[in-house]
Amino acid sequence: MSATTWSGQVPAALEEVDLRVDLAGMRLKNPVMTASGCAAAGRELDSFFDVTDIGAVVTKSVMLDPRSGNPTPRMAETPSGMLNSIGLQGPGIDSFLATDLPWLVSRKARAVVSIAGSSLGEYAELARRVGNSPGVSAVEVNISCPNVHNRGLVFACDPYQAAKVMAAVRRDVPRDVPVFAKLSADVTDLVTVAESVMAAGATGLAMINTLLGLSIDPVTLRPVLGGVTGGLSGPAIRPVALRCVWQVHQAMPDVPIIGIGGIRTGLDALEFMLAGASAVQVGTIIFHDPSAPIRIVTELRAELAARGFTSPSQVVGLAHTPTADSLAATDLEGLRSP
Amino acid sequence: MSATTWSGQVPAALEEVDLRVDLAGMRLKNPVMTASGCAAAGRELDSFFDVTDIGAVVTKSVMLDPRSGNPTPRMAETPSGMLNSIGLQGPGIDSFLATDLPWLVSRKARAVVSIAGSSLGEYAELARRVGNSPGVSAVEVNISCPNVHNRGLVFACDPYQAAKVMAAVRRDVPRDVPVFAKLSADVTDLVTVAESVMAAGATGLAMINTLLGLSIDPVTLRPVLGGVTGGLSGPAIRPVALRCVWQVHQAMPDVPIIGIGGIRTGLDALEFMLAGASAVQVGTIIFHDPSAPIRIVTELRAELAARGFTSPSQVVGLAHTPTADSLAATDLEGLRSP
Amino acid sequence: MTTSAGPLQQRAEVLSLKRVGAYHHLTLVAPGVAERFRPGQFAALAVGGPESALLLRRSFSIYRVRDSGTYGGTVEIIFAVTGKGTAWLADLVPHDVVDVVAPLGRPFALPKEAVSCALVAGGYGSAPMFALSGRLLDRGCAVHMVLGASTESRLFGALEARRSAQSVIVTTEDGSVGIKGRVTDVLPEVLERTGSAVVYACGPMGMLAAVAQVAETHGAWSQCAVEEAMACGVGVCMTCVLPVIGEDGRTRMVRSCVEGPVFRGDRVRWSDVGTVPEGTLGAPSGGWPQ
Amino acid sequence: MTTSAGPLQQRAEVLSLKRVGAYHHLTLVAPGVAERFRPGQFAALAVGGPESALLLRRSFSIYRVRDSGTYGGTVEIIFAVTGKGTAWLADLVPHDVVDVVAPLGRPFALPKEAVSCALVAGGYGSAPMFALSGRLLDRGCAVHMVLGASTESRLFGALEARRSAQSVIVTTEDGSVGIKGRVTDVLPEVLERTGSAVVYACGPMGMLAAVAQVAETHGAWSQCAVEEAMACGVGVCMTCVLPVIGEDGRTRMVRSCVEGPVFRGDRVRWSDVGTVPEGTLGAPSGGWPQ
Ligand SMILES: Cc1cc2nc3c(=O)[nH]c(=O)nc-3n(C[C@H](O)[C@H](O)[C@H](O)COP(=O)(O)OP(=O)(O)OC[C@H]3O[C@@H](n4cnc5c(N)ncnc54)[C@H](O)[C@@H]3O)c2cc1C
Ligand SMILES: Cc1cc2nc3c(=O)[nH]c(=O)nc-3n(C[C@H](O)[C@H](O)[C@H](O)COP(=O)(O)OP(=O)(O)OC[C@H]3O[C@@H](n4cnc5c(N)ncnc54)[C@H](O)[C@@H]3O)c2cc1C
Ligand SMILES: Cc1cc2nc3c(=O)[nH]c(=O)nc-3n(C[C@H](O)[C@H](O)[C@H](O)COP(=O)(O)O)c2cc1C
Ligand SMILES: Cc1cc2nc3c(=O)[nH]c(=O)nc-3n(C[C@H](O)[C@H](O)[C@H](O)COP(=O)(O)O)c2cc1C
Ligand code: FES
Ligand code: FES
Repeated sequence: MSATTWSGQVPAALEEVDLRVDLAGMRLKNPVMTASGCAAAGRELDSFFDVTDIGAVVTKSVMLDPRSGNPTPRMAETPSGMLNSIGLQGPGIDSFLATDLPWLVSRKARAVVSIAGSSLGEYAELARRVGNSPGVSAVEVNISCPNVHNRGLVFACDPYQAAKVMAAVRRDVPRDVPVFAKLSADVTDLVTVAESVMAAGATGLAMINTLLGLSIDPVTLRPVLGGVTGGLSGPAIRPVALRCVWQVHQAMPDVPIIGIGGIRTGLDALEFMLAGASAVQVGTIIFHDPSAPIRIVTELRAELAARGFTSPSQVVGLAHTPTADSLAATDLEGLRSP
Repeated sequence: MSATTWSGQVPAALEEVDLRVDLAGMRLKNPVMTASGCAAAGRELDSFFDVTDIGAVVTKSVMLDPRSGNPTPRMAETPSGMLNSIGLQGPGIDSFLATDLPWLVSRKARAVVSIAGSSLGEYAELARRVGNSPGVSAVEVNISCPNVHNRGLVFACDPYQAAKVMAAVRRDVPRDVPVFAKLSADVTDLVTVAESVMAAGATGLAMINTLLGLSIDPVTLRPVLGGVTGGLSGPAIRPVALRCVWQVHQAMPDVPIIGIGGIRTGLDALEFMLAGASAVQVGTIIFHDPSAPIRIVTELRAELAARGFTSPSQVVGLAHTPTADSLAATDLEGLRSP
Repeated sequence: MTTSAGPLQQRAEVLSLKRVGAYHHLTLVAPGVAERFRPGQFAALAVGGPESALLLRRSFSIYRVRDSGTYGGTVEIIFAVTGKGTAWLADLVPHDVVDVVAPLGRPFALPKEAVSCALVAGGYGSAPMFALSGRLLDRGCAVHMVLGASTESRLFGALEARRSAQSVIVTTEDGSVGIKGRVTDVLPEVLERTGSAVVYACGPMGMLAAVAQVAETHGAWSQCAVEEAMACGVGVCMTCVLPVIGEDGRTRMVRSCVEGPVFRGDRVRWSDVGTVPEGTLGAPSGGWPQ
Repeated sequence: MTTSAGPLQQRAEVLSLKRVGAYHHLTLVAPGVAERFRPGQFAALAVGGPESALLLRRSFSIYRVRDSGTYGGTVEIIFAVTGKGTAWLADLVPHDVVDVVAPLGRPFALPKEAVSCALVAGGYGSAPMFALSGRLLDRGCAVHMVLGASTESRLFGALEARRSAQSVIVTTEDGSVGIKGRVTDVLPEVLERTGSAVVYACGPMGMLAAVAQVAETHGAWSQCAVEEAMACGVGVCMTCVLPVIGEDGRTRMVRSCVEGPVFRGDRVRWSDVGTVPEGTLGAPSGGWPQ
């Protein structure tokens, strides 16, 4: 058992660490993926690292029709984070399936396709189109984008609406393709939303999406973003994202979780896995460091090895076990960063 | 009208700026206060600046009985922020009224007393005791502390419970003492909570409290904080806090709002006022810079003057008016920081 | 797969940082960039140091590259201090290290024939023009420069321009040096005098719009390097878009980091920048905001 | 009201930064600190530079102060690199500026009579001991030092100790220098030999607990400087607490930044640090965590 390995405290050799993971039936080279909207469809990042060397590429949420997105400015830098209001600009599903997906498939990259709809019907239609396309490893359902110019509650904020989306999508995606619901932290009771989408047929959860935020321009004295409010991402939100993963894993220890939010280093990725994530996604930090995903793979391997772990599966949820607690921290001083 | 002043764009002289504000009937020297829990009861900060030179000192939330708080570690640094799980350590209301409050009164500082209870009865009792103490300028009701070891929903997360607290407090505080409800951003629908506490008799709103977060220790592999989860504060959360002020001011433009969350500079304070706050509180940044509150007063004066404003009241909510938008940003390049 | 033509990411040592009027001239040791570089491309620098709260890279036109020499390959930029990131850059000292990604973006398109060209720049917008004029001269083109700024200290490269061009006109808005006025005040005359077939421009959005207009009136092609706020600089985030008319006549919100920063002046819907004009691919009906 | 006895906040210039074994010795120009300083107090330094994502100050025992001289007043600290903030400090160069608040906290209490004192330190915990020994010697006390560390490079000030004390014993856990073992292995013998009435200690929590125990056994007072994680360092945040028994016999969670860092060893509930022991003022019944 992992806790034993850990308390043994014999660092493993880097080669001993086998980073492969089984995520809800998906076999991945390693648990590090790109986050939706932060890697387009993988192609641009391929000049910084080999996109087949990471766990998966999660593509920018695609909608049924082409979409122009919001007016600019679409970004504002904030302390250790940024706001964005892209407004889901994209080519629409036809162009995506004709161009973007085939490129990923031809590169033999793992493709997780993120879909976003503005009605149940759209989600169902997208699920059908994507689910039946060869080369799709999994579907991620973006029910939580706060940027879209739809002043109603977003699906993710209502357990009932969220479940209806998931049920509609699940119905139209082949059984062997996992479906992940991507949750928003901007809710009073995340666990209820999580339970409700799982009950509706989700294979697992991806969390979190951006937090709703705002920034004001000191010159115009108006909101910076063309879309007024925007989504906050980056290291600033990491503690909130970790808390969400912790809470949901605590409530539903068997549900596969993909941890997302401000991951910058392999140590950050490890923290998410300890809190209960089986895999992670790297988002905003790609803008700071376009080779971050592959760097994080390397760093995660080193962090695991230093602690005597040989597989990511050994650490998933470990922070919830009191066993780890009983270790005398003094023996481990060497592990303190840097 | 303020927008005219602004579009005139004649910078004002520093002496022309009159920082006094009327906050729900409270006359303050300036709109800058300390945030509850970040300034104790003012005494320690008095060696860094004269506490009578800021708008008000908001005291650490006091409970009925003395309270030990949570075990240590009680803090974790996070990117541009920190987590705390103090657990409302405090001396209890008797000692507070016998020692802390009289010191503030004797210094002639403006005292806003923050109260926290674990039941309606406790809130009512605290309201009675505090409301009848001479020298209390206002009462702030902390209904949103996520640290307390009470696994139920906190009051602030339920519009109905929040309103009941406010009604109980309002009943027992003299009419001429304003009562502010301090809200949490960890809710699906902040405006509903805000409306509900206002309907229950609050004079105004203070927002936001910390966001619920978590951090994991890379050595013990367990949550860092003795209280497991903690409250996230500091510049990291500023965009979320600004969004909350914006949303609530948009929905209820006449409600006095105190803006709180990651304020570091006079420009940050100005942003909150533009979004709709009539005053601001300075919290975590005090730990970085114990003289921050007075520095922010000075900086706010300069920011107002540079934009041709002579009173804080001219900017409250200004970012919501399309007027400011029509200004040609190019004429104002000189105002871009630094 | 990493291609040898793509951008490089590296931790580059500061070789020198000098003041030039109101600007700073930064030289970084960045081997490999020169070999890939074409004029009009930019570099994206991480700012704020290892514990920085500033997450996003800052983009700057590449002024000059050298492919070897005493210090290995170098890349040079010219920048103005306008905020926190550039303030941090201005405090660098030799041997400090900056993470840089370069070269990025589409360069200026070069004419196939040896035609006459007008290079028009505002402020630090002249930075990319010298490398460009070098390539144009190599191809036998005639180069005519028009450099403008609000005031003398914000003019960059006026001396260097004399070595790089057949003719140079300088304008300042306050008349502190050269002709009092804007580049577009003198551009029509330049185009007529030189018969330039192509106008290259770099500077503020308003200037680019006006230059594109003048070029069009005079039947010249224009190539404009725009400056839109960029979160990633490498094409993955969609923050840096502006409305551009495609070959098919359709307006699209196009990424200025990878499909620009250089655009054909007649393709950009200058007066609609900051909006999503009606009829744009995927726009809500009526455009956005209304 | 700003009092002349209180701490000062100032932007202090780096005068020098030197390596000393595994540690760094930082000297800052900070006029006014020396006049206020008493041994055992600490300084809180802002870290990471102007765009820092590191919000909290780092605390360090004050090693030495000078009230004037060529550079105006200075304050000196000795630190180990253990994380991001100290790594940043270790990269400072002369003329860099650091925001510092000092002096903070309660100093070591000095004996009224000229008694014999034992000063016990682990690792960089010896930093505050030299200023202390100076004051004790001034009062006619005899000073005996015991300095311990895991290994030689982590021993600070062994040479200086010889000039500052009547006797010095060094211990290292690996035996690389001095006696192989821990300070508490030799302390009983030192107390017996010197008849010390007071034991002063600074070092890791475990060492302090053990030293306080030895002192008590030998009927000596102990004064222990603790090191708890501090968010504010000035008494306003309540992060730095530990369970301490008051005059009234009641345990309270007490702030180590303003009511410490120096505590009477017999007052601190060493084995309960990190918990809220049952019976603590305001504790839930059964203590916390259970
Ligand atoms: C392709 C391109 C080429 C450029 N070339 C040059 C050059 O050669 N010399 C030069 O001085 N400047 C150039 N700029 C502008 C330069 O990127 C900004 O001045 C710089 O990013 C400001 O950063 P800051 O931290 O000082 O300002 P802040 O206001 O603190 O920046 C906050 C955020 O806004 C962005 N931002 C602010 N101003 C601009 C701007 N004008 N354009 C784009 N993003 C901005 C920043 O990148 C950052 O993400 C160029 C921009 C682009 C996109
Ligand atoms: C009163 C006092 C005196 C001290 N004297 C010295 C000294 O003379 N020399 C010295 O090398 N160190 C001393 N320390 C410890 C020093 O403060 C920490 O080593 C330092 O804060 C670590 O910062 P970091 O950024 O490198 O580590 P990080 O792990 O990145 O710090 C993260 C956070 O944890 C806090 N933290 C981490 N380790 C400690 C620790 N051991 N004690 C308290 N807070 C910690 C930091 O302050 C910061 O807020 C003292 C601490 C206190 C409270
Ligand atoms: C510019 C940008 C665009 C994004 N677009 C999407 C999107 O299309 N679909 C989605 O599910 N999430 C989107 N996100 C959210 C990210 O996938 C991720 O959940 C969030 O940014 C938090 O992770 P991070 O802090 O690592 O970026 C976007 C984020 C950013 C910054
Ligand atoms: C250490 C600490 C203790 C706090 N204690 C309280 C408290 O007792 N009552 C309360 O209403 N808010 C408390 N807060 C929240 C702050 O008042 C403030 O709402 C929050 O920190 C956001 O502002 P900031 O980012 O400026 O700190 C505390 C915050 C911190 C960091
Ligand atoms: S800056 Fe990210 S796509 Fe252009
Ligand atoms: S560190 Fe804030 S009270 Fe001690």
